[in-house]
Amino acid sequence: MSAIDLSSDGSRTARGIAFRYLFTLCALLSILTTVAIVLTLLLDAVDFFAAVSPIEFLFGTRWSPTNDPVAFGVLPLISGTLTITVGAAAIALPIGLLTAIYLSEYASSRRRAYLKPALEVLAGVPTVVYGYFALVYVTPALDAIPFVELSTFNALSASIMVGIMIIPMVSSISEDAMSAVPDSLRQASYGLGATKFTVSTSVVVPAALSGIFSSFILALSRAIGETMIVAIAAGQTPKLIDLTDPAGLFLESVQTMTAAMVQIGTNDVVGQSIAYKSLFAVGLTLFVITFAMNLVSEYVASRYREVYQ
Amino acid sequence: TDVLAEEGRQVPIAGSSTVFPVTEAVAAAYFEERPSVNVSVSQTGTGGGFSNFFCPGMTAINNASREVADAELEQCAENGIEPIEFTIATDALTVVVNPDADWIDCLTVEELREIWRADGAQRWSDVRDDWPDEEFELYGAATTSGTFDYFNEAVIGEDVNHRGDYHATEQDRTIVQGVRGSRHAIGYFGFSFYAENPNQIKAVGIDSGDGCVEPSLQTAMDGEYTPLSRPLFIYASDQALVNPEVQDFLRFYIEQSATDLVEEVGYVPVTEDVRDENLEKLETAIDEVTA
Amino acid sequence: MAAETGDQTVDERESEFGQISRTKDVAFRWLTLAAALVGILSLAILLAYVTVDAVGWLDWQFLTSAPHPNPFEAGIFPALIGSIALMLLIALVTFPLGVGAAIYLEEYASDGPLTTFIQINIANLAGVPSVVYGLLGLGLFVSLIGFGFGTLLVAAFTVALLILPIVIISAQEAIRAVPDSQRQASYGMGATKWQTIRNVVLPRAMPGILTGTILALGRAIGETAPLIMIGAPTTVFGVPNSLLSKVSAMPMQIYTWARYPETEFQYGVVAAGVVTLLVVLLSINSVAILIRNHYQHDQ
Amino acid sequence: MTREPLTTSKTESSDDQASPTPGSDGLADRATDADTSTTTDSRTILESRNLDVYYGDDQALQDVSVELPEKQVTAVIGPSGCGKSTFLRCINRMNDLVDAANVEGELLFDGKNVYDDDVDPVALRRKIGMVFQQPNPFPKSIRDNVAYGLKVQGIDDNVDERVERALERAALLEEVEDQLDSSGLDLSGGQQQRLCIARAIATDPEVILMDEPASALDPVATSKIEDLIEELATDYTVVIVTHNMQQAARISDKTAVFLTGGELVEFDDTTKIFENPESQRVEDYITGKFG
Amino acid sequence: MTREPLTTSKTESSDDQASPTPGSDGLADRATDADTSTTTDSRTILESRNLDVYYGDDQALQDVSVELPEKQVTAVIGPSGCGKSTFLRCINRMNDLVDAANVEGELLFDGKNVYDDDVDPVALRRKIGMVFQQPNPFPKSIRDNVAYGLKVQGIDDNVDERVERALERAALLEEVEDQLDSSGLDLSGGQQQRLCIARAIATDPEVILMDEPASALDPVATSKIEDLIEELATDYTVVIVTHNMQQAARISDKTAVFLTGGELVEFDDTTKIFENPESQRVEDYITGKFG
Ligand SMILES: Nc1ncnc2c1ncn2[C@@H]1O[C@H](COP(=O)(O)OP(=O)(O)OP(=O)(O)O)[C@@H](O)[C@H]1O
Ligand SMILES: Nc1ncnc2c1ncn2[C@@H]1O[C@H](COP(=O)(O)OP(=O)(O)OP(=O)(O)O)[C@@H](O)[C@H]1O
Ligand SMILES: [Mg+2]
Ligand SMILES: [Mg+2]
Ligand SMILES: O=P([O-])([O-])[O-]
Repeated sequence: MSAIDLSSDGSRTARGIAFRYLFTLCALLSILTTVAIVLTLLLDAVDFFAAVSPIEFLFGTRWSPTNDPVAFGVLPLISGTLTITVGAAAIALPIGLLTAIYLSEYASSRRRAYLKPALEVLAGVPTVVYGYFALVYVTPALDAIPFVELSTFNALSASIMVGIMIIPMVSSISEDAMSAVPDSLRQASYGLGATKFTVSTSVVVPAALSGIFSSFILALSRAIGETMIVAIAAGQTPKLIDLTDPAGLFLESVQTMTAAMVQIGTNDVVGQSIAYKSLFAVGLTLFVITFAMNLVSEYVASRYREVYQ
Repeated sequence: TDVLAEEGRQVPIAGSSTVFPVTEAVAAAYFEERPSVNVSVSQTGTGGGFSNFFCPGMTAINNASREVADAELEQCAENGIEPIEFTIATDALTVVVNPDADWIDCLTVEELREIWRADGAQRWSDVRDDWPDEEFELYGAATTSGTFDYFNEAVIGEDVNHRGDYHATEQDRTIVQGVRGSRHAIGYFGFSFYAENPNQIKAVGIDSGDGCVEPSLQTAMDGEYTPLSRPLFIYASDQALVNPEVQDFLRFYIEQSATDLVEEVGYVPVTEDVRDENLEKLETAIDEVTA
Repeated sequence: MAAETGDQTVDERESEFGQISRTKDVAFRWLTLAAALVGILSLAILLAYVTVDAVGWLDWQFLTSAPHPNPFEAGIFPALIGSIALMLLIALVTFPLGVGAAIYLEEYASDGPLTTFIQINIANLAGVPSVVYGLLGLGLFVSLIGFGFGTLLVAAFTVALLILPIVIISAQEAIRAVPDSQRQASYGMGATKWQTIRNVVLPRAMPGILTGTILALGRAIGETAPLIMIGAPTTVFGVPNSLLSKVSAMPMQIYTWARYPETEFQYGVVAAGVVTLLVVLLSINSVAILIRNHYQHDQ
Repeated sequence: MTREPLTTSKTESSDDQASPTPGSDGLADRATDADTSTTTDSRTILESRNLDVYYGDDQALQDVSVELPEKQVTAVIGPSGCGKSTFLRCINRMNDLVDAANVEGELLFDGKNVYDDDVDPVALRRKIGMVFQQPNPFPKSIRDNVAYGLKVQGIDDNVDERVERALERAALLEEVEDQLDSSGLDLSGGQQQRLCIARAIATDPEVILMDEPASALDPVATSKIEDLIEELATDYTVVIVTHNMQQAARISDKTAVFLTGGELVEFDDTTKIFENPESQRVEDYITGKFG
Repeated sequence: MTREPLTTSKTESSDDQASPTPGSDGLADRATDADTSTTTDSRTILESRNLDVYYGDDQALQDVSVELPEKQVTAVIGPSGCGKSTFLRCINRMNDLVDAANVEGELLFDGKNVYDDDVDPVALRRKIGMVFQQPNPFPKSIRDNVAYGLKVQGIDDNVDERVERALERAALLEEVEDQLDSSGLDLSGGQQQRLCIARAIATDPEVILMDEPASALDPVATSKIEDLIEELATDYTVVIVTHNMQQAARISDKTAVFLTGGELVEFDDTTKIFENPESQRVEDYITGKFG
C-alpha cells in the first residue's frame, strides 16, 4: 500500500458539496420562477375559466370586464396588440435590418464602436419615458400634419415609439448573424466583380437569414409584451380590427392586452371579482404567445449558429 | 390586519379619484411637517377602494365620492371594521366637451341620459337634429367609481343601464386628455378636473327643469346645480385609528378641509361647523378604540 | 444591372475595364446609414425637447418636495428615495442569486439535457413581458405570501426576478471569459472546485459581473408595469421607513403625472421627472462603464 | 552550401504538413515533367512595376517587378508570410477591401495600370477571376453558385448553358449533373473547390488567380484540381500561389519565388527555378533548408 | 529503410515549426550529452497498467503500460495528437475535468491506484504538481502566485520563506527579488513559466508533470527552463511532454514514445531510444520520416 495519503478530507468534501448545492439551488430558481409564473397565472385563470368559458374568452368580440353587461372576449385586445405590433414592425424591421447591414458591411470599426452602444441606448430608455414622449411630443406633432385627425390616444404614436424601442433588438442580433457570415463568402463575391450592394444583398443577408428571422421574432415578441408605452399613449378602447378602415385603426385609440391588464390592475388590484381574475387569463395568453415566440426565435437562432460552426 | 399593525408609521389610503386631489394636497402639506410618515394614496375608485382595500383591512382611509353602500358596510363588518365618515368637500359633477364643440352649451338631464344610457343615442344628431352627424367619443368613470354610481343614480336611473361602450377610466385626468383631443368627445367627472383646465375643455350647463345652470363652486354651494352636486367624503377605519400616525393625519386632514386648500384644488370646502363636528367625531372614535 | 454593364464591350479594355454604375451602391449606403441614425436621432430630438421643457422645473424644490396637485409645488422626493431603496434591495437579491446560478451553469453543470433546459429557460425568462412578472409578484408575494400590496419588499422581489435572467446571462459571459488555463493552473495546484472559483474565477470575472449587474439595475430602475401590477400606490408621501412600506418609484410617479392633463405637468413637472430618472440611469450606467474601463486598463 | 541532388526525404520534410504529397516521385522528375509543357515566350498580360505594399507600417511587398505571360500558369511560391497572397490580391485589387493595405507602384493589366484613378476595381475583378484557399461556395444551389457571377455582371442570356459549360470545364459536370439544384455546401471539399473554379470561369475572365487552391484538399482531390489547372491554361492566364513545391513544379510554366520580407527573389521558367536557381537563397528554400 | 546517421538538415526539418531549436548541434550529440546524466535504475513511483482513455467514442490511449522511475526525468514524445497530454493528465486526474474523458485500467502512484474510489483527486494533485504549455500565472502578485498552492492547501506557516525558496529553486528569485508584489503577468514569457514552476514546487509535491513547458518560449528562455528541469530531478520525479526531440534528448533520463492512435510504442533509456530504438516506427519518427 502507498505511503502517500490520497484520501479525501471530510470537511473539504462537505464544503464542496454544500457549495455545489447552493449554486445548484440558485440555478434551479430560474426554473422555479417559470413554474411560479405558470402556476400563478394558471390558478387564477382556472377560476376565471370556471366562470367564463374559454371559447367565449378566445372568440368573444367584446371586452368589457367591469361595465355591465360584462363581456370577456379577448379578440379586441388581441386586435389592439396586433395593431401596435404591426405598426412597430413596420418601423423596426426595415430600419433594424438596414442598420445591421450598415454596421456589419459599411461602418468602419471605429464608427461601429460608437454606433452600437448608441443604438443600445434605444432599448435602455425606460418605457414609461417613451410613453410620455409619444403622448406629449409625438402625438401633437403628428396631429399637426394636415388632414391627419389623430385622437389624443392613438395606436400610431404608440407603435412608432415601440418600433424605435425595438430597433436595437433587430439590429444587434441581425448584425451578429451577418458578422458570423464568413468573410470568405464576401471575398468570393467581390472576386466575381460584385459591388458592396450586391455582396450585402445577395450573399450576406441570405446567408444570415435565419439569424435575421430570429431577431425579428424576438423583437415582435418584445413589442407584443410592451406595456407602458401603450398604456400611456394608445388609450383604453378595446375594439376589433376594422379592415375596411386601416388608417382609422392607427389614428384612433386601441387597447392592447397589456394596457387592459394595467387598467384592471390600477383599479382593482386585489379584488376577487371575475374582472380581477380576467387579468390572469389575459396574462396567461400573453405569456403563452411571447414564450412561444421566444422559443421559436431561439430555435431559429441555434440553427444559424450551427451553419458556420 | 396583522400586517397593518407591523407596518407602523404608514397611512395607506385608497379610493375615489375625485377625492384624490384633495387628499394629495393635504398629504403634500402633511409631508412638509412629518416627512417620515409614509402616506400613500391609490386611485381605485370609491367602490374599488372599499371592497378591495378598505374593508379587507388593507387601508386606513378610503376616499369616497358617495356614501358607503350597504353591501360595503356588510363586507367591512365581516372583517370587524367600521367605517367612520367625514365629509370633507362638496363637488359639482361636471359634464365636459371639447372647446370646439360650438353647438353645445347646455343639456337637459333627459338628453344627458339619452347620451349615456345603453342603447341610446349614437351620434350627436340623435340628440338634437341640428347637431353634427358624428359619433360620440365618450369618456366616463369606471364602474368601480363613486362618480359612476352617482351619475348612474342621478341621471340614468334604475330602469336602464349605463352604456358600456365608452372610454372608462378611474383616472379622471385621462378624460381631460381625451376630451381635449377630440371635437366630438363628451365626458363627465369631478369639478376639480374641469377647474384645473378651464381653457382646454368646456363645461356644459345642466338644465334640470329650472333653466341652465353652469357648474361652479358657487352654484354647488348654493344648491342650484342639481342633480349633479354632491358631498365628498373620507372614511376612516376604526381599526386603523389605533395607529397614532393615522390619528394625527386625520386631524390634520379635517382641519384642512375647511380651508382654501380645498378650494384651490377645485372643490367647495366644508364649513367650520362641519369641521368642528368632524373633529369631535374623530376624537370620540379615537377614544373608543384606544380605550 | 444588365443596363449598367451592357455597354461594356471587350474592346474597351484596351485602355479601360469600364466603370460599373455605383448609383445603387451609394444610395444603399446612404439608406443604411440613415437607418442606423434615424432611431438615435429621434431619441436625441425627444431628449432635447424634454430637457428644454425640464428647465425651470427641475430644481432643488422639485427634488426635495412631495407630489402635489399644484404643479409649482410638486416634487419627486419620495419617488427618488423609493427608487434608490428599491435598487439597493434588488441588488442585494439579484447579485448573489445571479452569480450563484452563473457559477453553477459555467463551473458545475455538465452538458446535459438539464443544463440545456435551464439555459433555454433562462433565455426565455429574459423575454417574458414585465407585466407578467407583475402578475407573478401579485399572485405570489401579495396574495399567497401576504407581504402587502405595493410594498417595498414585494416590488424589490418582483423586479429582482425580472432582471435575474439578465444578471445570470451577463455573469455567465464574464465567467466564461476567464481563460481555462487559469482554472487548470488552480486545479493542478490541488485546489478544490470552490477554491478555484473563489480565488481564480470570481476575482477575474468580477468586473464583468459587476458591469452586467449594474446595467441590469439600470433596467430595474426604469420598470413600471410590475409596480403597477403589484398595486404600488398612485402617489406616496414620505420616505419608505420599513420593508413593508408602500413604495413609490420614479417611473411610477412619472406614469401618474403623465396622466395629469395640465400643461404645467405635461411640459414641466413630468419633463423634470423624466430628466431626473434619465440622469440617475445615466449615472448608474456610467458607473458600469467606469468599472469596465478601469479593469480593461488593468489587463 | 553545395548544391546537392534533391533527395526524397528532404523534399518531403520541407513540405507543408497540411498539404499532402500525392505519389512519391522526387521533385526533380516533376520539374522535368513540367518542362514538356509550353514554356515558349508569350505576350505579357500582367506586369508589376516596383510594387510596394504596406499593411499599416509593415511592408508586405518590396519593390516587386515582374511580367507574367498570357495563357500560361505562373506559380508563386515562398515561405509563409512572405507576401504571396498579398501579391495575388494586388492583381485584382482585392487589397482595396483591407483598410490598412496601401499599394504603391504600378500593376499593369494588359498595359493599363489597374491602380489608375479611372479604373473601377469592380470592373477589373470581372476580368480577373479568383479562387481561394478554402473552398467557399455560397450557401445556394450548385446552379446558383455558378450563375452568381453571371447574375452579378448582368449576363442573362443562355445562363443554363453557360453554367453547364463552366461546370464541364471545371471537370465537375459529370459528378453533379443530376443535382444542380442541391446546395453547393453538400459537395465534398474537392468538388466544392472545383465548383468555385467553375464559378470563377463562368463569366469568362481573362485571368484566374488561385490562392493555394488545393491546400485544404486530400491527395485525390488535389490531383484533380492540378489536372484542371493545366487544362485551364489553354484558355486562361493562371496565377497560382502554392505552398507545395512539388505542385508548383508539376503544373506551372513560370515560377516566382518570394522570400521573407516580401521580396521577389527570382522569377523564371519553372524548370530553371527548380533545377538550377540563380540565387542561393532560393536554392536553400527549395531544398528545404528553411521555411 | 536503412538506419542512417542523422544529419542536421533532416532533424531540423522534422522539428515542429513552433518550437525553436537553439543552437545547431545534431541530435545524436545531445542524446550523448543526456547519456552522461543518471540513468541508474531507481524505484518506480508511477506505473500505468493497461491504461485506455476514451474521449466519447474516440480512443486517445491504447493499453498503455509503463513504469516511471522516481527522481528522474521522463520525457514523453510523439507526433501531434498521439495522446501525450492525455497520458500526462491521467497521472494527476486532470482528465476528470473533461466531461467526455473516460479512463480504464490502472494508474499507480506509489503503489496506489489513483483511480480507486477512495482517492480524492484534489489530494492527489497536491502530491503531483503540474506545469502547462502556456505559462499561466494568476493575475496576482508574484508572491501570491507562488503562495497560491500553500493557501489552497492550508499551509500557513513560513509562507514567505517557502515562497522565496520555491522562487530560488525555480531560478527566478534573483530576477524578481525586488518586485515580489508586482503582478506575475508583468514578467516575460520565460520568467512566467519559471514562476509557474515555482508555484508548482512551492508545496513540495512528489512529482512534477510538465506539458510542453518550453514550447511557447524563445531559445534563451527555453534553455533556462531545461537547466532548471535537470536541476529539479535531484528532488522530484519529472514527467515532461515535449514536441522537441532535441529537448527530450538533452534533459531526460527515460523516454516514452507514443505514436498516432495513442499507443506507447517504446519506453527506454533516452540514449537507447535516440541511438538505437527497437522499433522501426520509432526510428522513422525520430529521424523525421513522419510526424
Ligand atoms: N489584412 C492584413 N493586415 C495586416 N497585415 C497583413 C494582412 N494580411 C497580411 N498581412 C501581413 O502581410 C505579410 C504577408 O502576408 P501574406 O498573406 O501575403 O503572406 P503569404 O505569403 O500569403 O503567407 P501564407 O503562406 O501564410 O498565406 C504577413 O506578414 C502578414 O502578417
Ligand atoms: N477534451 C477533449 N475532448 C475530445 N477529444 C480530445 C480532447 N482532448 C484531446 N482529445 C483528442 O485525443 C487525442 C489525443 O490528444 P492529446 O491532446 O493527448 O494529444 P497530444 O499528443 O498531446 O497532442 P499535441 O502534441 O497536439 O498536444 C487527439 O485525437 C485529440 O483530438
Ligand atoms: Mg497566403
Ligand atoms: Mg498536447
Ligand atoms: O373615483 P370616484 O370618485 O369616481 O369614485
